[in-house]
Formats: sequence, C-alpha cells, structure tokens
Amino acid sequence: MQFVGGSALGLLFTPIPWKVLNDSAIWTQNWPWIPAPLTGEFTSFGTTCTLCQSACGMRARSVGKQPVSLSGIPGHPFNNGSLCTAGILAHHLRYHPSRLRQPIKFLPGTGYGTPLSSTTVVDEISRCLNGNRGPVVILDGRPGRTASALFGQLGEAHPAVRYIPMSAPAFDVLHTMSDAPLGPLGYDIDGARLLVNFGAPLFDAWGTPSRASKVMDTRASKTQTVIHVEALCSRSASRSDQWIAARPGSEALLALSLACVMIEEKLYSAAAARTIGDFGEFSDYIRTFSPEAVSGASGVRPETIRTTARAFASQSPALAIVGNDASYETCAAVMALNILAGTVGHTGGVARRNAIPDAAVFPSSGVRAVSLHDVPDHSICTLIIDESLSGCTLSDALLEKKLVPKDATIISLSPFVTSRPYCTQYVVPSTVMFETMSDVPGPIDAAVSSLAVSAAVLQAPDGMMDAVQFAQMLGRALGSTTASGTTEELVKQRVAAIHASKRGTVFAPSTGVSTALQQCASADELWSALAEGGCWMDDAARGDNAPAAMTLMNAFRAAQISLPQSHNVDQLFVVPFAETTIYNGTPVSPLLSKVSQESGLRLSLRQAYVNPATAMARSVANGETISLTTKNGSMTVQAKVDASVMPDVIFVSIAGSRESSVSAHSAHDVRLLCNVNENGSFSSTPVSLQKVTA
Amino acid sequence: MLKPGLLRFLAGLFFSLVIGWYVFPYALYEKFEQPIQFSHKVHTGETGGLSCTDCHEIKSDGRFSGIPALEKCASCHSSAIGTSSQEKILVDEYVSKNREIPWLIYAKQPQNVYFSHASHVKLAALECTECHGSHGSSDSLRPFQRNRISGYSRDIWGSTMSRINRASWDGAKMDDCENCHDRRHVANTCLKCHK
Amino acid sequence: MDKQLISRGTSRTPLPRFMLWILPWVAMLGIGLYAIFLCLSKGLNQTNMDNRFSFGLWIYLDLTVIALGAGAFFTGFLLYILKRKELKAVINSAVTIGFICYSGAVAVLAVDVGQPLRAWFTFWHPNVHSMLAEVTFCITCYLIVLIIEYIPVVLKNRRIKNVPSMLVFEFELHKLMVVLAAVGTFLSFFHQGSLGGLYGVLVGRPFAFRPALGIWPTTFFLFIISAAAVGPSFILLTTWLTSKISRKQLVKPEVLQDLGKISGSILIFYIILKTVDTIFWINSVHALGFSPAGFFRIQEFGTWILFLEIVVLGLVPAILLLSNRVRQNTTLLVLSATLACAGIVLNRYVMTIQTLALPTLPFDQFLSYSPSWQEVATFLAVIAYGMLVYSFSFRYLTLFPQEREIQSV
Amino acid sequence: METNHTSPRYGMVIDVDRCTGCGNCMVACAVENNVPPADPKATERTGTTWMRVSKLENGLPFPENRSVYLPVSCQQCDHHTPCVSVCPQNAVEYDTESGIVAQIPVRCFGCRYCVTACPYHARYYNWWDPVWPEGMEKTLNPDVSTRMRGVVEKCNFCHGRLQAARAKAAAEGRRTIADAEYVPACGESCPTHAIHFGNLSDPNSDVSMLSKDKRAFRLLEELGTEPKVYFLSEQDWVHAIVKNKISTELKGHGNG
Repeated sequence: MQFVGGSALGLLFTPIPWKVLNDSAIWTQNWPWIPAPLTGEFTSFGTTCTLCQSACGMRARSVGKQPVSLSGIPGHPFNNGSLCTAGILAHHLRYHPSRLRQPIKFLPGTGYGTPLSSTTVVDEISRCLNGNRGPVVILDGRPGRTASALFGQLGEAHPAVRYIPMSAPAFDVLHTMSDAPLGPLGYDIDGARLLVNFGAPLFDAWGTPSRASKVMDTRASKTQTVIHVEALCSRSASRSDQWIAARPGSEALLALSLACVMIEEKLYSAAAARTIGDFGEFSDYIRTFSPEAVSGASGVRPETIRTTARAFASQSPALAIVGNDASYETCAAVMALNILAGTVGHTGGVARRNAIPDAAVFPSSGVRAVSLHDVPDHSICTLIIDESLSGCTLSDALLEKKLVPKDATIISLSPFVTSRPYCTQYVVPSTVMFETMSDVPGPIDAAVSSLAVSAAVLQAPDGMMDAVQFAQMLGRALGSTTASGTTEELVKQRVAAIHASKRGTVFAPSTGVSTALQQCASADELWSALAEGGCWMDDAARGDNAPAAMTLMNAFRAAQISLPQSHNVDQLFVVPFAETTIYNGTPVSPLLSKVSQESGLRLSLRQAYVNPATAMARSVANGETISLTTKNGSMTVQAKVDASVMPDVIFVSIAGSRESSVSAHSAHDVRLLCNVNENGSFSSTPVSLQKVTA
Repeated sequence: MLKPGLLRFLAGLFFSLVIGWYVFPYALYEKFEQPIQFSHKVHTGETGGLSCTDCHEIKSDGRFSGIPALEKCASCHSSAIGTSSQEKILVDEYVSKNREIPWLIYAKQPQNVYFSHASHVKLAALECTECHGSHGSSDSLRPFQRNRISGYSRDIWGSTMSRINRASWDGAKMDDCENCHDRRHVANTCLKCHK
Repeated sequence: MDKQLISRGTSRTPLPRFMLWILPWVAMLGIGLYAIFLCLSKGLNQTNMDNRFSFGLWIYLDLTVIALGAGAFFTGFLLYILKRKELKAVINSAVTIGFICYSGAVAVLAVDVGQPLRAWFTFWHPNVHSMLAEVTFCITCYLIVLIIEYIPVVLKNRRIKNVPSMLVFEFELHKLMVVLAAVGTFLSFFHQGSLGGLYGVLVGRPFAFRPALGIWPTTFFLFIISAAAVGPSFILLTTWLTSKISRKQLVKPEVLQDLGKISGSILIFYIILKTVDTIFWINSVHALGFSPAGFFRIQEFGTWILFLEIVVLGLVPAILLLSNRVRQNTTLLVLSATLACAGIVLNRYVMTIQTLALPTLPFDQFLSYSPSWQEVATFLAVIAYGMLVYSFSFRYLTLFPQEREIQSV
Repeated sequence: METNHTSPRYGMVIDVDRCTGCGNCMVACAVENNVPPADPKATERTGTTWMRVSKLENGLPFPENRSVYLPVSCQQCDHHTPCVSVCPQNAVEYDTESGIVAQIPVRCFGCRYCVTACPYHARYYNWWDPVWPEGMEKTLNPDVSTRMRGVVEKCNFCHGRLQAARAKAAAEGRRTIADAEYVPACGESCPTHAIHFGNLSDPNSDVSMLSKDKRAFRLLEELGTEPKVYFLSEQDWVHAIVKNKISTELKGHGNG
C-alpha cells in the first residue's frame, strides 16, 4: 500500500506522465493514417488541358513531375489564364476511383464483367472485327486529333469500316444543309455584335472558360449584346444582357418564329437568300410559325419575338448559337437563322475554318466523313468508341437506336470502368491526361483552326493505351495500314507540317505573346512552344466565305416541327438538366463534391429544381423527396425548390449519372424517363409528381 | 529509525524515479541506423573543402533542398573515389542502381510547420551551427532515434529529458523557436511558422 | 455484506428488489458507453451535429445539469457560510447530486470535443479571454472540490467508518468543509457565470449576444442567479422523488418548505432581472442590424416561448413558492419547484438551441436539428450514471441524516 | 526589429456582378489547401468548403427572380473578431503581420465554440478523417499540412502561398513582398476576375480603392467585426437584401 503510494507520488516527479501526455497529443497531430503531401523539388511546367476541345493552356505546379495544382496560362489566346471547374482538377483523373486497370469483357446487358489480359483482349477484338458480321463504325468524339486522322485512315482503307467524326450537333445539321462540303466550322463569337443563345451554357464551360470574362469586358463599351433563351435563369442566363424565358422544347419554334419575322419583314440578307435553293418553299413553310402562333407554346410574348428578330437583323453581325444537347429540330431552326442573317462564313458568324495543313502527314482520299444521323437505324453491328477523353459524351439513346438490336458489339477505349457497361462488351483501358502525348483541336467558340499539345509527364500504368495506339491496334486487327510510329513522333510530324505551311500565329507561354509562325525559326521551336502549353492558331479565312448553295427544307422535313395543339395548363414536364457540359456523363474528380454534395451550389445526382409555386401546389418543401413518373418509368429525386426555374417544369440533374456505379443505369436514370429526340437529345416529357413520405 | 511504512513509501518513490528518469527515456525511443555512415568531416573543412551550402542549398524560389538528392552525391561519387566500405555501399547500392538514399532526417520538422531556411539564413544571418550544432563537422552519423508515441525525431525534444541547460541546437520544440524569436524581437504569431 | 453496508437505523428495500431497480439503469449506461465508444473511435460524424449546429444536445445537457447541480454549492453556501442549519438535512444529498451533475458534464464534454487527448492544451496554453477556458478551469477545480466534499459522505459509510485511519481522515476533511464551501461557491459563481457568458459574448449571434456589465455579458449574472434560484428547487424535487420511490419520509416537511422559500425568493429576483435584460436586449439588437421581432417570427419559435419562459415557468412558480399557503401543500410545492426547474431547462434550451437555429446571413435558412441515437444514448448514459450513483449512495450512505430520527419516532 | 514598415493587412474585394457562380474558387481552394473530397455521408452542413459560393436571391417569383452569387470564405474580421476571443486554447489568432485570422488545427481540440461564434459560417469542423482515393494523396500541396478529424479549419487567405512568397523574397534578400507575388487560389482561379486581392493598408492598392467604391458592401457590417472581405454590386436589390438580414425568414425550413 505504502509502496504504491510512494510510486504514485514519485511518478509525478518523473517525465513519464508529462511526456506521455505531450507525446500522445503530438500523436493525434500526426496520425499515421492521415496522408502527408509529397516531399521533393517544387517546380512547374506548362501543358494543355485535354478534357474538352477548348485546349486551355495550363500551368502545373508540381513536386518533381507530379502536378499538385493547375492554373490557366495568362495571355493564352483561348483561355487567357482561366480554367473551368473540371480543368482545375484534371490532375486528379489519373487517380479516379473508377480508373480501369485492365481490359474488361462485359456480359451484355448485365453490367457484370470479367477482366481480360491485354493480349487476350486484342485477340478477341481481332476475332470480333473479322467476324464479317456487318458494318464496323468508329465514333470519334473529338475530331481533329492525330488519333482522329488514324481512325479516318481506317475508314478509308477498310471497306467495312465507317469513320464518324462527331462535331457539334448544330454543325452536323449545317453540313447537311449545304450542297457542298463546308469544311471545319466554329463560332466566331468574338466578332459578333449580337449573340442569341438558345440554351448553351455560354458562361459555364461551354466554350472557352474565358468567355464570360470576355463578354463582361465588352459591357463597358457596349460592343456586344447577349440574349439568352432558356427555361430557367441559369448562370449564363443571369449574366446575359437579356434573358428570354421560353418553355423547354420550344426553342425550335422560337427560332423559326424569329426567322418568320425576318422573312415577313424582309429583314434577311438578300445575298444569303439567293444561295438558298428552296427559299420559296422555306418561306412558305416558315410563315406557319408567326410570333402569335408560337407565343402560346413558348411562353414568350409576340412583341419580344419581333423585337429580337429585328435586333438580330439590324445588329449585324449577329450569331445564333445552340447548346450541344439541343434537339435536331432546334439545331436546324437556329442554323436557319444564321443562314438567313447571312453570317455563315462571315466575320462574327459561323466561321468556316481552314483545315489544319497536315495533309503531308495524313493524306486523305477525300471520302466525305459520314454523319451518325445518316447511318440507318439498327444497322451497326460493331461500334468502336473512343472515350479516352473526358467531356465528350454520346447519347445512349441514340446509340441504342443505331445499333443492331441485342446483337451489337461495342468496343470502347476508356480510362474508367463505368463507361456504358450495360451495352459495351470490351473496354480497353486508356491513358489519361499527363500520362500521354496528345494533341488538342481548338474550342467551338474560336473562328480559326488551331492545334495545341499535351505532353506525357507521368508514367502510364502498365497495359494502358492512348487513342493513337488504340487506332494502330485496330488497324493491325483489321489488317489495314495506319500511320506507324509512336504518338509523339506522329504529333511531331504534324507540328512539323504546320510549321512548313508558314501559316498562322504561335503563342509561346514563356514569352506570353503570340507571334507569326513565319518568325518561328524551326519546327523544334514551334514544338517546344506547344509542348509547354502554347498553341498554334491558323489565319482567319479571308473574304466572303459564304456557302455557295444551300438547301434547307430537307432538314425541316426530317425535323417535323409542328405547333402543339393545345397546352394543358396543369401538366407537369420533366427535363434532364446538366448545368455544365463538362460534368455530363464522364467521371470527374471526386473533389467536385465541393460544388454539389457539400454546398448545393450545383445539382447533384438525383436532385431536381422545382419552382416554389409548383412545389407549394403539391405540398412539397425544399429538400423533400418526390417521385416522378412518366410513361417510360419512374424515379425518386430530392426537390430543390428554386424560384429561378419555370413553374410546372421539373429539371432533373443528369450530372454524374455514369459516375457512381453500374446500378445507376437502372430505371432510375432520368434519361430513361424522357422521350428521346431524333438526334438522341431529350425532349421535355409529361410527368406526374408524387411527394414521397418517409 | 524509519518506520516500515515510511520505508516502503520511500522504496516506491525511489522505484518510480529510477524508472521515470532512466528506463523511460531509453525505452521511449526506437533507434535506427542510417543507411550509410556519412562523414561530414571528410567532406568539409580542409579535407573535403565543401561548405554546408554546397550540398544543402537554398533554391532561387527560397525553398531549401534539405538533404541533397542522390544526383548530388553521384556528381562526385559516380564511381568510388576512396576505399571506404561506406563509399562502396553508396556506389554499389545507390548510385549504380539510381536509388535515392533513404536518409533518416534528424532535424525533420512536423508537416504542420513551414520552416524557411531562406529567411533564417539569408535575412537573419544565423549560422548553421546555431540550430544544427557541430553536425557539420561530425565524423559519423549517430543512430536516428524515433519517439515511439509521437513519431518525432529525438532531436526535436533534445538529448536530455529534463531539457535543462541545453545548447541552442539541442532541441527544436516550438518553445525553442519561440524563445529565439523572442530574443531577436521577431514576431511569434502562429502563422509565422505553422501551415 | 449488503446489510452490513446499509446505515444503522435505516431500512432499505431487499437486495433483489434493488437489483431489479438498477438493472434498467445499468442497461442504459451500457448502451450509452457503446455510443461513447463509437464517438471516440469513429469521430463525431456519429452525431447529428454539423457545421451550423456545432453545439447540440450535449452542450445543452451540460448547461442544464450544471444549472440544476447548482444546489450543491448554494446549499453549501447557505449551510456553512450563512449558517442555515436546517439545510444540514439535505446537504449530503445536494453534494451527491452536484458530484453527479459535474462529473457527468465533464464526461460528456470529453466526448463532445474532437480531440480529447489535446484537452490539456487549455491548461497549458489558455486563452484568458475565452469563456470556455474559464468554464474549463472552474469546472475542473470545482469537480475536485466536489470530490473532496463527497469523500466524507462515502467515508461515513458504516463499514468504512470502522477503519480508524479513515475516520480520522473523514474528521479532518470535515473541518475543511467551510473552506471548501467557500471555494466551491467562488468557483461556482464563475463557471455558472461563464456558462452564461459562453453564449452572451457571441457578437456573431445577436439573438444571444448581451452587452457587457464590467467584463462580463449580462447573461453571466443571469446564469448565476438562475442557477442559485433553481438549485434548491431541484434538491426539493429530488428529495421528494427519492422519498416517493423509497416510500420513506427522509426529511422534515419544514426543510422542503425552506428550500422552496429560498428558491422562490431568488427566482423572483432573477425574473425581474431577466425581464429588464430582455427589454434592454430588444432595444439594443437593432444596432447590430437585426430586428428583435424577426427572431420570433421564424417558424416554431414565436414570442410564446419568451412568455412561457418568463411568465409561466418563471413568474408563476416564483409567486407560488413565495406563498406560505402553497408551501404548506406538498403537491403544490413540488409542482412549483418543477415549474421553476422547467423554466431553467427551457432557458438553457433557448440559449443553446434556438440561438443556433436562427439565421445570421441574408441567405441563411432557419435550421432544424435532431440528435442521433448516439447523442441521445450518451445523454441517457449520464442520466443512468446519475441514477446509479444516487441509488447506491442512498442505499449505503447517509444522504438524509434526519431519516433515522424520523423513522425512530 | 524585423519589420520597419507598416504590416500589410490583406483583404479581398469580390465583384458579385461578375461572379457566375461557377465554383472554380471552391475547388481551387480545396486543391490548394488539401481539403479532401466529401465523405459519402457528408451533406451541405457537414462538408468542408473554405470558400463557399452561396446564392442570394431577390425574392421575386419567376420570371422576375434574379440572383447573384456570393463567394463567402472567412471574412478575416479585423476587429472584435468573433472567433479569436472564444477559443479556449489560442488555436485561433489574429496574425498581426498580415491581418489574417489564423486557425491552427494542430492546437485545436475540436470544441467547436469558434464555429458557433462565427456569424459567417466560415468555419468547418472535420467530422471525418480525410480520405483521398488511392494515389490521389500524391496531388497534395506540400505548402499546406493535412488535417485530421476532430479539428476546425477555415480559409487563411492561402497562407501557404504567403509563406512561399516570403521565402522567395528572403532568398532574394527582401523583407517585403509585392501584391502581385501573393494571390490566393480562389482569386487566381476566378475565370471572370471577380476576386481582387491585396493589401488594404496600402491606400494605393487595387483592393483599397475598390473597398471605398460606392458599390462596396460587407456582410453583417453592423456587428462591428470589420471584415476584410468586401463585395461589389451595382444592383440596388443586392444592397437592400444584405442590409435587411432577417428578411429571408419566409424561405422557411431548410435542411441545407
């Protein structure tokens, strides 16, 4: 007893209790399961973002070669120091939890897959391609890359292979309206005085991320006006000069109504009208869509339509643009507006870009590329998709329509495990940004062709392929020849060919200025400027470049636009809603939870915007769960009551639908609820809403 | 004559004191040998001719290179210069295999501390010995001692458990930083050092 | 063994019955300990607290039990300093309740903080401006005082008393009681006050913020007075409850009436001050850019809650307790004491929970919060712990010295 | 003395008319400051966003409804800083050399009193231990320490960047740094250049001049906490709503 007492007292005069107290507190400050940052030399390097086609120049701060943060390169002609939300997190994609480590073969329709070895998958793909079952279609979500050229070569060399470059849907339609090939297209937004935007998230990662800043900077000088048409006051709508709230699905009617006013009041470009072969028929057709006739369906007052049409005609050059998820008829109607205004091929309109001068490297047989729209329904037996790039998405519904029912094989190149496992048979793991050399075509909102390069700085995991290697692998499997060489060699050849053309300007991040390519002494100098995050931009096409002959009515006959009979005032509609294109469908960094799950700044998966009046009428409070039922199925979502959205329309998030897991492809996917348009986009669909009580 | 109760009490007291002051400090730390026995003495001064900053340099952006990477060693020792067994390990195990040497860093700061050698060496003009003592003239590398609870190097607490009568380089606890800042009338705000 | 531990001259229920009585409390404590284990090992994500409701059920519990436990210091103060000898009948019970409330509160606090192993930083690197530092210091010290006060109660147990050295120890400790009562009063004064100051200093929470009188916000003083007012009421209540449950008369009726009278006279003083404070608050909150009516126009928290707190659960029991006729009637007396206790429970709820539910920023929303089962289980564990300690103390220790006297009559 | 000049007081001016609410500042902040992705169970109220963009609405029904986005980080209160005085163990400190309100997570023991004290809801408690997907821990910024569960953290104007800028200046023998050398991640990442940052003590700095603009306002100005984060807006309704704080009561019950 006394001994214990003595020890206890003695203990207080030793370091034991105090040091243990101290060190155990320090232990909590350095828990071994909390990761610590890397240590090593702190440097930086420049590169180009490959998440979308905008080709933003970015500077990576890095520990050794490992990027730890990304920022835009100031002065860059495309992004001028800005990046989009996904771009800032591009260095995380390499470590995405759903990153595919080895090839997978899926049991069709189930979502269950088994891993394959790299050699087996090549054998199986080879057997599959040579099975002589029917047409093989290669879809290229981002034309203009070196890999695209190789895919194109496959299409030219092999009779069974069709190469389909996927450009913006509006441009696809414009191509079909022109009697002669138009070549590469882009929007010359910088040159436009008036911009009428049919729902494109102009200020939210649709084009270059510096676009919002550029438009705001013109406000002081009032050199550019932006009119935004959308059913909710989105980020882009609220920052535009004018917002026209139109019912979802009425964009095509509204555009045709603008065209109607232009024709009625003879506000169209006479020169442009002369090039339209079926102008008379078109004029007759368009008169059906008078502002008064369209007003009811669109919810837009006739005076607004007339004023907008007059502005569109008078504030030349005026440009109408449309989002990438727009329906075929919207694209056709909006492009018809540009044609009527005579701004196709003109400054401030739809720009016709010169092709990249790389014919020396990739000679083309001149076979016109096929559009997916022209491929007959239910005809594709084997589909090859290059999904190695984030940000380019294809409509599942459209693919389903084009594939041979139940018996089609899809072969996908993808970095992530969750790309369409329900209908894909083979997924070949691909490299991601920072692991591979890649060249990037220019943004949709640039008037000229361009090229930028993203270099490989980190070692790709074993067994990963980039798109060029994938094309070469397919070539070997098909017995066709494709350009040989490593990706870097091929891209370098392309750059050398551009240098040889002496066309355009080059932006070098090291100096921060753009200079004429003619002053660039060697191809190596051009290469090093591009490799550190610079870009080459072609000269603008000179003079009047308007298309010589157009035929419009084919497209409108296909579109079958009609005025809705009567509008039931109590009917609710559901619309799939993606706030920004970059999050749509492809995996993004898990850190984007900051803007959705952790803050509610943007909708998360299974959330929907509901107008307060709509919610109140059905006793739904903010945050409550609602069940949505259409004739196609039903799903439950969380209601986010928001006064900026149109009453009687439920905007359901599709962001990240493919992120989570295979089970996300069950009937709970909002896209399966909605009616599908001709081009795979979704129209607003009548829906019934029930409050779900826990 | 002491009562037996008191005796037992004193025995307990003595027992605790011995355990606390002799056994505990020894048992608290785990010892590790460095991968190579490096002699600062051979490399510096008249024999080697190198100064501290030749290997431990401050980069132009103010970041400190800390313990030099293998590249630095290899710039002289691409093949063996002398005959020592330690140099042979360096060349055979690390330089020729291009493997970084897993040095155990005595003065390693916790990751919540931002210590700028640039401001202490270039602005305050402190000598290396102020904090690192005679490490630069040592002939061999003492074992690295790691606190079993906190994981810190023993150099943070200092060589003596009581922390009485220490030299300026013996210990690098926050108190030591603060005292030096106080003496030199430098601010002792949290953000001065913590990140 | 059991029989030998029970105080001489008192009778207690048979052991099996006692076991049956404590069993549910033991189970409750067990579940609570499991919840505490979850919170400590996995972190506070086990609770429903969040960055907006960063204080929840536990802080509310702490504030409430410490207010109710104030009976210990205040009875001690009255007995030893003001020499109100009649309170000797309940002092042991008061000390036990104080000990339970404070040790329970400290235990919950240790779970409530994210890094309990760093809690000693408060003593090593204290911020003297922080109300919480003041609370921590005083509560720790006062808990030590309560332990020392509780030890003699334990040592008076029939068996322990047989050990001579223990008897000496008890005797020596007893001589300290006056000093301890004084120290306890001093410490209690500060931590009851600082608990009030805890919310009163929050300039960012205009609903709770109060201007300073000297260096402390007015809530500092209101908390001291309200705790002093309700402490005797709570002792009255617990004594009556114990008596009902054990079916024994434990104290003379005058003792309870005295407690009620003390409680009532302080309560009326408190209510006057509280009313004055509220009026001042209504007139000063405009200066912070908030409308006082706005706070009550939101959702569930209407002005009725203010009325309930000040009038129904404040003024009414105060007047009742001050009436001789009411005090003569045990039922009314107990009812009034219950109302008074409920008033303080509500006051602490308003201070902690309502303050956090109200928006501050223009885009904030009114928030709701409901505790997770882990929080509730931890809360109940404290109650179970209290019941157990009190039950054992009542069975084996002399909590009510008058009991033997009354029973022998 | 180490400093013989007036210490800088860093501040921020955010032009809400330019803010599109894209969220770049939020993710750039998380990257810079090693804030982990959300735990699967995290919500708007338990997530950690040192910078959080909130939507401020004019309260009118569709289609008159308009909104602006307010990026709200720690407002770096200069006076009566609500969180500094409440911390029991000095884990919160007003940094006299930069005007930054410092939060030292390794000192913090997670009592959350400061979280309660902050009217701007700018303080975040770590409800979970941080978890990064395997490999992603390689992308952590070496200039900022990672935190553990059970402690509070918040914006410190990317203090790691200030320390890096100071180290660079020290290497060049300078004791002061220019405004352009130190920009927090949110300001750098803003695609519309809505976030201005600099030294408010320098009357000629960009932020000093903008803070005196008639479009400028601060949040909860009457509390007297003197925030060093200013907002700019030309829209009268924004000023009106910010002044009349409690008017949002009609928004009703929120779980978010």
